[in-house]
Amino acid sequence: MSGHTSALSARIEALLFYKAEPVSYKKLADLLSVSREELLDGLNELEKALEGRGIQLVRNDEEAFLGTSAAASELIEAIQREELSRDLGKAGLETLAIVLYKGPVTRREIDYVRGVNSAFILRNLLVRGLVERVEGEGRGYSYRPTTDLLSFMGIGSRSDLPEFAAVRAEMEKFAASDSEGSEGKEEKSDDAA
Amino acid sequence: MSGHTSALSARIEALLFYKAEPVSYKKLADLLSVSREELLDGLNELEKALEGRGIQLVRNDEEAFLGTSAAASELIEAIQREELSRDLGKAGLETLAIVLYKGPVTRREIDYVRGVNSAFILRNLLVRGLVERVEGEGRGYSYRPTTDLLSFMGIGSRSDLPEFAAVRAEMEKFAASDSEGSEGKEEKSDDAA
Amino acid sequence: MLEEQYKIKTQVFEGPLELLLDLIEKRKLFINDISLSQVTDDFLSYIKEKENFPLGLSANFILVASTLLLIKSKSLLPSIELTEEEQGSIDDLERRLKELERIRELSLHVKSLFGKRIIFGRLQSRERKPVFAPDPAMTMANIVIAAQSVLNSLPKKEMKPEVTVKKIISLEETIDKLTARIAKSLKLSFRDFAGHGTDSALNHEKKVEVIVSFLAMLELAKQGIIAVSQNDLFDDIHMETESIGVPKYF
Repeated sequence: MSGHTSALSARIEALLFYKAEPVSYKKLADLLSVSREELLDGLNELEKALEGRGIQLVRNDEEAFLGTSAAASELIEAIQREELSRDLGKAGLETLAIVLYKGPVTRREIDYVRGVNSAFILRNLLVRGLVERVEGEGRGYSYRPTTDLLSFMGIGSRSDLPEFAAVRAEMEKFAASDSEGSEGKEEKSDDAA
Repeated sequence: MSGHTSALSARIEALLFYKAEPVSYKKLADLLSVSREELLDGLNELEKALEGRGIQLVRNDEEAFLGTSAAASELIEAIQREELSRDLGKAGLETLAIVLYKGPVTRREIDYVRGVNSAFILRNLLVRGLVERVEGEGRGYSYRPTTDLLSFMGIGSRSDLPEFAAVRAEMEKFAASDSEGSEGKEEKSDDAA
Repeated sequence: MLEEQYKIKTQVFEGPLELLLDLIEKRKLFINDISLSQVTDDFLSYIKEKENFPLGLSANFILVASTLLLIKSKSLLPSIELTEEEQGSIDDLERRLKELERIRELSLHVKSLFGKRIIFGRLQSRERKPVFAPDPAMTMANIVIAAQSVLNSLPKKEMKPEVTVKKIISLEETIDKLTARIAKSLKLSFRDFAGHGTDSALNHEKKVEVIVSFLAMLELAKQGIIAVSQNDLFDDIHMETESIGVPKYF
């Protein structure tokens, strides 16, 4: 079952799922190399296939979008509350500390300094408005603390952080030892919008 | 059809869709107010419901994740901007094979099989998010494959690995015939991870 | 702590098992004592060429080398009785090689799947605006603790193997020493040469010396410089010159 032989509705589903935002019919038809008519048929088919499922197709005259089903709305609200109130935990605090002391810092650098992958922790910190993404120098994004975070912690300037220079220097020294290419999944990664 | 009357599999689907990251079975069961057994049934049901669709379920021993179907990989790869590193090297491949087929497995066991200290290669795989550490039974950590690793290999679970069942059977036979333990004769692996 | 040196090994070295398996596979042999004795020489010459192993690894090589020499000497001198422990280490080596061989086969499956048909997660939705949601645990004190914990778990320079390595005399050196002493005395007890008595339990460095000496001895034996004979089952191995300079093969 290659990408080309699977049903059009399944391919539309994969695309909309991945993009996680409304996509115009024109763009969909281009990406899937089908005509507008074929696309609309495919969308109808997908709509039917999704009946009774946890996700649904939302569309207007020009765009399509995949969202959670109306039936699940209570559940989703509960998840949102949980996400925002959950304890950051040791991993969350460590990641936050790296962003505070070393930011702006790339995900790759955070991963390397922590010795584990930080993709999902960073996602949570972003959703909670604790860190924000800025365009980095090269490809990819860097992360830095939000002003909300700084004022919550009563930090006027980052040099207010205890031993700021020393800790930052040590993190930088280590991050610099990352030999190019020895690591995997790069920045500009799955959380690139 | 309210959130409470819709099928459990649909509610799991909505939740995983919304979270867009691996969610532990424990958290899923909590959020959905079901037992672990009910949850596992629901996951199996969801897996079946998704057959032939554009999205698919990926699971390891403790987490579930929703991603685009492997059949749609070409389509998505063409539009994604992430730099994917496919380079693993021989040591990386062997270590992943051990973790995939034998995991959860301690670093000692990995060192023993490979006959060489695996601290460096393991750290690299951790940073890439391909393996993760879990608290082992005794002291020390065990390593297991992440859902990211399974996703990267285009499989929904370890049991989809070629020869998986045969290898597990071999291992059990081997363990039974070797009850006095090869552990004792191990190489020294005292270097810090 | 700030002065700590960080050093991560950036190169991945093959271990002794990997090397052995390479050698066996290169000759398309099955793993058993016959194939192991056939590749022993290759293994030893590899060790001799590679002087600069990363610290700690050489000990592993020497240990495997000593097991190989047991196998090899048994094949040279079938009369040698192996102790239970020696036989155990031979069996153990064979078993580990077979397991590694299996893992290598399996790693080909990993290779053939990895990155070929990727299952992608959703991109992070732009539809969702961040909501500032602090955690009360975000205090200055906790952030400092977290930063310290990050710094403390950075991999440190590995220190200890240096001690091990100092104790491992290079193969050449031992061969030289051995040759010189053989020239002086015709009959020489291997046990004397290794420099330990009959009584005491061997400590690690002695053990390594014994292994290295044994290794050198067999190297010489192989070259036909000396003949190896064992008078008695539990006695020393005696070495004597046959006729120096004239190669003699077993």
